[in-house]
Amino acid sequence: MTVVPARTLLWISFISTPLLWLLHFLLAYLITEGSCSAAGENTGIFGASSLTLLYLLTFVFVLASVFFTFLAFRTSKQAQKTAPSYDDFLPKLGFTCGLLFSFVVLLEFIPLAILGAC
Amino acid sequence: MSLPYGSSNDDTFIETWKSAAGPFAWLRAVNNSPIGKRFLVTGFAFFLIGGIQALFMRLQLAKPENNLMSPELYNQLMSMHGSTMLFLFVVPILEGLATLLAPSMLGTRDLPFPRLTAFAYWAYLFGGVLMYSSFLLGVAPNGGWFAYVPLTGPEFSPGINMDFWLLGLELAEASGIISAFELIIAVLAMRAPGMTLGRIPVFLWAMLVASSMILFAFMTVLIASLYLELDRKLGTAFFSPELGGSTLLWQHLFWFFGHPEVYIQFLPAAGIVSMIIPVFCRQPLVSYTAVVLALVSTGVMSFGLWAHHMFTTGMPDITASFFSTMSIVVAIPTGLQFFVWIATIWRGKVIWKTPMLFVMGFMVNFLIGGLTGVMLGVAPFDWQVHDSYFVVAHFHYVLIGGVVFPLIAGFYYWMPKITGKLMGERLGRWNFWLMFVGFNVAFFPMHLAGFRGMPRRVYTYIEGIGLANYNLISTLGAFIFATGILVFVLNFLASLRQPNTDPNPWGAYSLEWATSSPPPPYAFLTLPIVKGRYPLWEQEQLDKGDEETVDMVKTLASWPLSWQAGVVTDVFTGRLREVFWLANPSYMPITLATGLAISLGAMIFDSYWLSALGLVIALIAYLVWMNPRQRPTENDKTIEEKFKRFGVAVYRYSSPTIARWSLFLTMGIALTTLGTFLFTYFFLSTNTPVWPPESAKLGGWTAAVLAQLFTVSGLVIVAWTQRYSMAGGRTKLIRHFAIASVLDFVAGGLQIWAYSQLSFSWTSHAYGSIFYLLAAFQLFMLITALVMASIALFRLNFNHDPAEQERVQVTVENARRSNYVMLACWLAIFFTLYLSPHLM
Amino acid sequence: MFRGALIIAGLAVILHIGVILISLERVKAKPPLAMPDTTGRVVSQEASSLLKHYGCGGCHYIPGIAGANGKVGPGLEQFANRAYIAGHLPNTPENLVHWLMNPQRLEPGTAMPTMNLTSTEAKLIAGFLYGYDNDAR
Amino acid sequence: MATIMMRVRQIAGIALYLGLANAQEASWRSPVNVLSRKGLVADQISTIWWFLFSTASLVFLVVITLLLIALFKKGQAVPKGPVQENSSVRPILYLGTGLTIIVLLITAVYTFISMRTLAAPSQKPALTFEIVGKQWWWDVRYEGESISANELHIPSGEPVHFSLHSDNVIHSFWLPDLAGKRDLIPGHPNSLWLQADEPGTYRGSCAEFCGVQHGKMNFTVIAEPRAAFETWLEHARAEANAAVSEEARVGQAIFMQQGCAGCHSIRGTAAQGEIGPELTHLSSRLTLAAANIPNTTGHLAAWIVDSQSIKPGNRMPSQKLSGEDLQFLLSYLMELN
Repeated sequence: MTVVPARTLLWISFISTPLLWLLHFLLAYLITEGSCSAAGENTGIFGASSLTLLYLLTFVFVLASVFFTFLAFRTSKQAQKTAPSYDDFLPKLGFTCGLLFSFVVLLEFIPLAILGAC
Repeated sequence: MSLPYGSSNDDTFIETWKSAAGPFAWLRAVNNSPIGKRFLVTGFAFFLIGGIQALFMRLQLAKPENNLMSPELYNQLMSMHGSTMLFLFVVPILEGLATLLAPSMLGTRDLPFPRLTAFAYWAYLFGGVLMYSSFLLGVAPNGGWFAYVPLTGPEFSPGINMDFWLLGLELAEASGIISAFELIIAVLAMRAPGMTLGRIPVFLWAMLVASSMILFAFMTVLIASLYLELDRKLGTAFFSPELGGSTLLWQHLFWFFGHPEVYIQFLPAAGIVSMIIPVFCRQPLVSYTAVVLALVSTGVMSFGLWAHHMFTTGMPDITASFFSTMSIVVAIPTGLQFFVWIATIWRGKVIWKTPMLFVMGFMVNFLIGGLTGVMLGVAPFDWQVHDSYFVVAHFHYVLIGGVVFPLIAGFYYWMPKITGKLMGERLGRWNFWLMFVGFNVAFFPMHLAGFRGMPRRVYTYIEGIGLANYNLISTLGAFIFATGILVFVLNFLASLRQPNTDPNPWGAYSLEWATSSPPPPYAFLTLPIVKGRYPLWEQEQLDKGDEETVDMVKTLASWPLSWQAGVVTDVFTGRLREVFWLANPSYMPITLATGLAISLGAMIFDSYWLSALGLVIALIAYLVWMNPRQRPTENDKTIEEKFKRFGVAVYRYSSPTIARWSLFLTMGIALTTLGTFLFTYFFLSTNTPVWPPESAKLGGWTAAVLAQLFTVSGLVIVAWTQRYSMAGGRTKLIRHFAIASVLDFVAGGLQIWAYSQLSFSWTSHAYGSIFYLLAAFQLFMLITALVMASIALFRLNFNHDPAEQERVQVTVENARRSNYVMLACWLAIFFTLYLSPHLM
Repeated sequence: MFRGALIIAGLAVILHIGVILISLERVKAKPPLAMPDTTGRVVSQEASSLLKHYGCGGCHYIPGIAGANGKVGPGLEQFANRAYIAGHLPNTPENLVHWLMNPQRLEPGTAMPTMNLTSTEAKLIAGFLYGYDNDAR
Repeated sequence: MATIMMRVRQIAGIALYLGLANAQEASWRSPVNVLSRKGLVADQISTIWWFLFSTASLVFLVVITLLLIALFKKGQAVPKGPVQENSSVRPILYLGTGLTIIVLLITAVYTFISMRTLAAPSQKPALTFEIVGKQWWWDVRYEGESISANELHIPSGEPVHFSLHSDNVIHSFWLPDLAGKRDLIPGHPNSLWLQADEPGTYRGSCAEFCGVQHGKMNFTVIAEPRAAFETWLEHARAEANAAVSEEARVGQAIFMQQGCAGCHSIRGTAAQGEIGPELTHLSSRLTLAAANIPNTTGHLAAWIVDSQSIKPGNRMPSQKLSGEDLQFLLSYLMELN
C-alpha cells in the first residue's frame, strides 16, 4: 500500500500561489485606488503612507509565496517517492506555478521603486 | 467485420443510448452528442451572421463619407457584430466543441447532467434569438458590445434597444456558466480509469481552466447588466453621477469580465493547437507540464489585467503601472507555450495536412497579435493608440488569428468525430490560403489607419485625411477572407457526401480516436484503461490493466443495458468510484428555457404579468425536472451488490461526488456575487465625499443586531450536527435542522423589519440602490439556506431506503454548507451596511 | 465533386469582387469636360475640390463627390440634360456660370446663397457639372 | 483593378491639390500621425513606439526563423511504445522563455521610466483650458466662460493644461499629433497636458463611442507663437461686434425670433442659449459641424437648413426658413468674425 499525500495538501500545493498573487494584486489595487486622489496626490491610508504599506504588503506576499512554493516542492518530492506514477503531477505543477507567481509578486517592487506612491 | 473499439452490437444498449424517439424527440433530446452538434451549428450560424454584418460595415467604410447606411444602422451593426462574435459565437462554439468531444476524449460516456446540457443549449439559443429579434423591430442594440454607461443608461438610450441586449445577454451568459459548470465537473470527476490529472488531454485542461474562469468572470458582467437594467427599469442610481453613482463602476465590472473573456476564448484555442501539433509532428509535446502551467497561470493572471482597457480614464500612474506590469508579464506563459510548440515541431516530422496549415497560420497571426498586445500594455503608448484602429487590428489578430484559425483547424481535425467524414484536403488548402491572405490584407492596414488617427467605432471619416486607401484595402481583404469562410462551408457540405472514415484517420493519440467515426452516442461501451498521456501511441490494447479494473470495466460493458450509466472516477488516482443514473430525455429543459425567455422578453416591453407567468412556467418546469425517475429492476440490484465488492457504489440519482462538486462550485459563484456587490459598495463610497449621504438614516439597529445573533446561533446548532452520523443520530439531525430553521426564519423577519425602518429608497441615491440590493441578496441567501434545510429535513424524515442513505447524507452536508455560506454573506453584509460607515 | 465546389468557390470570389467594384462605381472619377477653357483630369480634380470647399454637396446630390448627399436643392446628376436653371433660366453655360457666381441677382430670394466665386472657379464647376452628360450611367 | 488604381491616383491627386491650393483648409483636413514628433508628449510616445517596434520585430524574426527551421528540418516520428517527453530540445524551451522574460522586463522598466517622465511637464503650464464634451461637439472654456467651440488656439513651445469633463456621456479627447488621449467622464474630472513644439494646425477627434454621431465629432487646435495666441485669446473673450450691414441687422432679428437664440449664445446680444455651441465669433472659425466641413457660406447655409443630412441624428433641427430669411441670417452670421 503506497502512502498518498493528503488530498487537501495536493490541492493547496497547486492553488495557493496563484491565489496569493491574486489577493496581493487586488489589495495593491485597492490601496492605490483608495489613497490616490484624481490629481495624483497621496492621501495615505490608515495613517500610513500608502507606499510603505505597498512595500510591506509585497514583502509579506513574496515571503508567503516562497513558502508555499517550497511546500509544493516538498509535496511533489514526497508524492514522487510514495505514490504511483503521474500522481505527483499536481504538486509538480504547483511548484512551477509557485516559481512563476513568486516572481510576479516580486516584480511589483519595480513600479514602486520607479514611480513612487501615486 | 469487427467493430471499432468501444462499439456495441447489443440492441437494448444501443436503444437506451439512442436519442429519444418520436416526432418531437429533438425537443427533448439530452446527452452530449446531439446537443454538442447543435451548439456547433448554432454557433457557426451566428459566426456567419456576425461576419455578414462586418462585411456591410467594411463596405460602408470602403470610401470616405460613404452613404451606404445611416450612422444609426452602422452603430447597430457594430454593436451586434461585437456582441455576436464575443457572446454568441466563440464561447458557445468552444463549449459546444468540448461538450461534444469531452466524454470521448476522457474515455467516458456523457457529461454529468445531460438535462443541464440541453438547458444550456436552449438558453443560449433563446438568448441569441431574443437579442436578434430586435432587428425585426428595427431597434437593434446600438450602444456597442461594451455598452458603456451613461450612453446606454435610461437618459441617453431611452429606447428599448439596450434592453434587448441586456436581457438577451443575461440568458446567453447564464448558458455559458452552466456549460462551464458541467465541463469542470466532467473533467474533474468523470474520466476513464487510469486517467489521472497528469494524463488529461491538453484541450480539456484548457477547457477546465477556461470554464473555471467563466464561473467567476461571467458573474461580474451578469451583475453589471443587472445594475444597468435596474437603472433603466426601476430608476436606481448605480451609474448616475449626479446621485452618487459612478460611470467608471461599469467599466471596472465589465472589464473584470471582459479581459478574462479574451483568455477564456484563447486558452481553449491554444489547447486545440497543443492537441494538433503532436499529431502532425508525430512527437509528444516537449513539456506537458509547461503547457498546463501556461494555461493555468494565464488563466489566473488574466484577472489582473482588466484596467488596461481603462488607461485613458485617468487613473493614478502607480495603479496603471500594476496593470501595465501584468499586461506585459502575461506574455511569459504565452511565450512558454510558443516555445513548447516550436520545440515539438523541431523534434518531429511534419505532416502537412489542413489542420496543421491552420495551426501554422495561427502561430504567425497570433504572434503579431501577441506582440501588439504587449505594446498596448505599455500605458503611455496605449494613451495614443487606445480606441483607435490599431486596437481593432490588435484584437482581430488575437481573436481571429488566435481563436478562429485554431477553431477551423479543430474542425478539420475533429470532423470525423463530429460528422464521421473527413473534409477535403484540396479545398482545405484553398480555404486556408484565402483566409490567411484575406485576413492579413484586411487587418494589417488597420494598424496603420490607427497611426493615422482613425478612431474606433466611427461610421465614416472625412476625405483628405489619408484614411481612404487603408480602408479600401481592408474592405478588399475582408471579402477575400469571407470567400475563405465560404470555401469552408462548401468543403463541409461536400464532405457530407463522403463515406464515413476510419476511427483514426490522422494516426492520433487521444482516446476519441479509439472509437468509431462518428462515435456512437455512448462513446465507449468498454471504458478504456489509460496508462499514459498518449494512450493510442503507447498502448497496444486499451482493455488491459490490473485485474480489478478490467473486471469492473467488463462488468460495465454488459450492465446496465436499460438505463444510461455515468461513471465517476477518483480525481487523483483515476480509479472507478461510483456508477450513477444519468438523467433521461425530457421536455423540461426547453420548457424552463422558454419560461425564462418569456419572462425576460416580456420585461423589455414592461409587461410584468407576462414576465411573472414566464417565471411560473420556469419554476414548474424546474420542479418537474427534479422529479425522480424509473425504478431499478431485480437484476440491477444483484449487480449493484457485485459493484459494492469493488468499492464502487451505484446511485439511482445524481452521484454524491458530483453533488459535492456542484455545491462547491455554487458556493464559489455565490461568494463571487457577494464580492462583486461589496466591491460596488466600497467603490461607490470612494467616489463620493459623503458616504452614506446625510439624508440616509439607518433604522432598526436593535432588530438588525438581534437578527445577526439569531443566524449565528442557528449556525452553531447546524455546525453541531457534524458530530452526528446518519445511522445513529437521525433524530438529532432532524431536531437541529428544525431549530436552526426556526431561528433563521425569525432572523429573516427581524432583518426585514429593520429594513422597513429605512428613511430612503433605492431611487434616492446610489447608496440606496446598493443598500437595497445587498439587503435583497441577504434575504435571497437566507431563503436558499432555508430551502436546502427543508430538503434535508424532508429526506431525513421520509427517505429510509438503505440504498439512498449516501444521497440523504449529501443533502444534509449541502444544507450545512449552504448555511455556512449564508452566514458568511449575512455577517459580511451586516458589517458593510451597519458597521463600516463608522469605521471610516 | 471537389472540382465542382472549386468552381463555385471561384464564382464566389468573382461575385465578391464584383460587389466591391459596384460599391466603388459611385466614386469613379468623371474626366470628360464640356467647357472650352478647361482640359484634362487635373481640372476635374480642381473642380471637385472647389465643390467641396464651397459646400455645394451640403444642399445638392453630386455623384462622385464624397459626402455630397444634400437634399435641399435639386440633385446635379446629368446636369447637361436640364432644360432650365432655377426654374426659368435656359440651361446654357453662360447662364450657369452667372448663376453660380451670383444666384441672388438672377433670382432674388432664392435659398442658394451668393458665395463670391470667381469666374474661373464658376467655369470649372460648370464644366464639371456638364461632364456628366458624357457619362454612360 | 484598374478602377482601384484610378481611385488611388485620384485621392493622391486631390490631397496634393488641396495642399497647394488652400493652405488653411488643407491643414485641418490633412492627415495626422501618431508617430510625428510635433509635440513634446507625442515625441516621447513616438520614441517608445520605435523601441517597442524594434524589439517586437526582433522577437518576430527570431520566432519565425526558429519556426521555419523547425518545420523544414528533418525530424522523426515517435516509435511505438511508452512515450517519453524528449529532453534534447528542452534548451529551445529554456532559452526562449528566458529571453522572453528578459525582453519583457526591459520593456516594463522602460514603461515605468517613461511614465515618470510624462507624468508632469518640467515647466508648470501657465494656461488652462476647460474642454467639455457634448453630443457631438466640444465646448471650449476659459476661466469658466465658453469662448469657442470645436476649435481653439494654443501657444506653441510651452505646455498647456486641459481640464476635461462631460455632463452627458463619455468622450475622449485625442490630438494624435501632439499627445495621447484622455477620457471626458461625467462625474470624474480629468486633466491632460500637452505641448505643440511648432506652430501649426492639428486635427483631433473623439475616441470614445458616444452615440450616433461619434464618427463626426472632431476638433481643430491651432498652435501659434505666444503673441499671436494672446491676440486670439483676447479676441475670443471679447463680445461679438454689432451687426453693420442692413442685411445683417435683419438677420440678427431673425436669429433672435427663429429660435436660434434658444440654443446658441452670442455674447453681447440677447442670445444666451446653452444647448448648442456658442457663436460669438463664428465666422472666424475654420470649420463647422465639429470640424467636418469648411466654414464657408455654402456649407453654413446647408448646415442651417439641412443639418440632418450632413450629420444625421445630431441635435440641431433642420430649419424651415424662407430663402430671403436665410440670406439675411447668413449675412449676420458671416459678420460674426
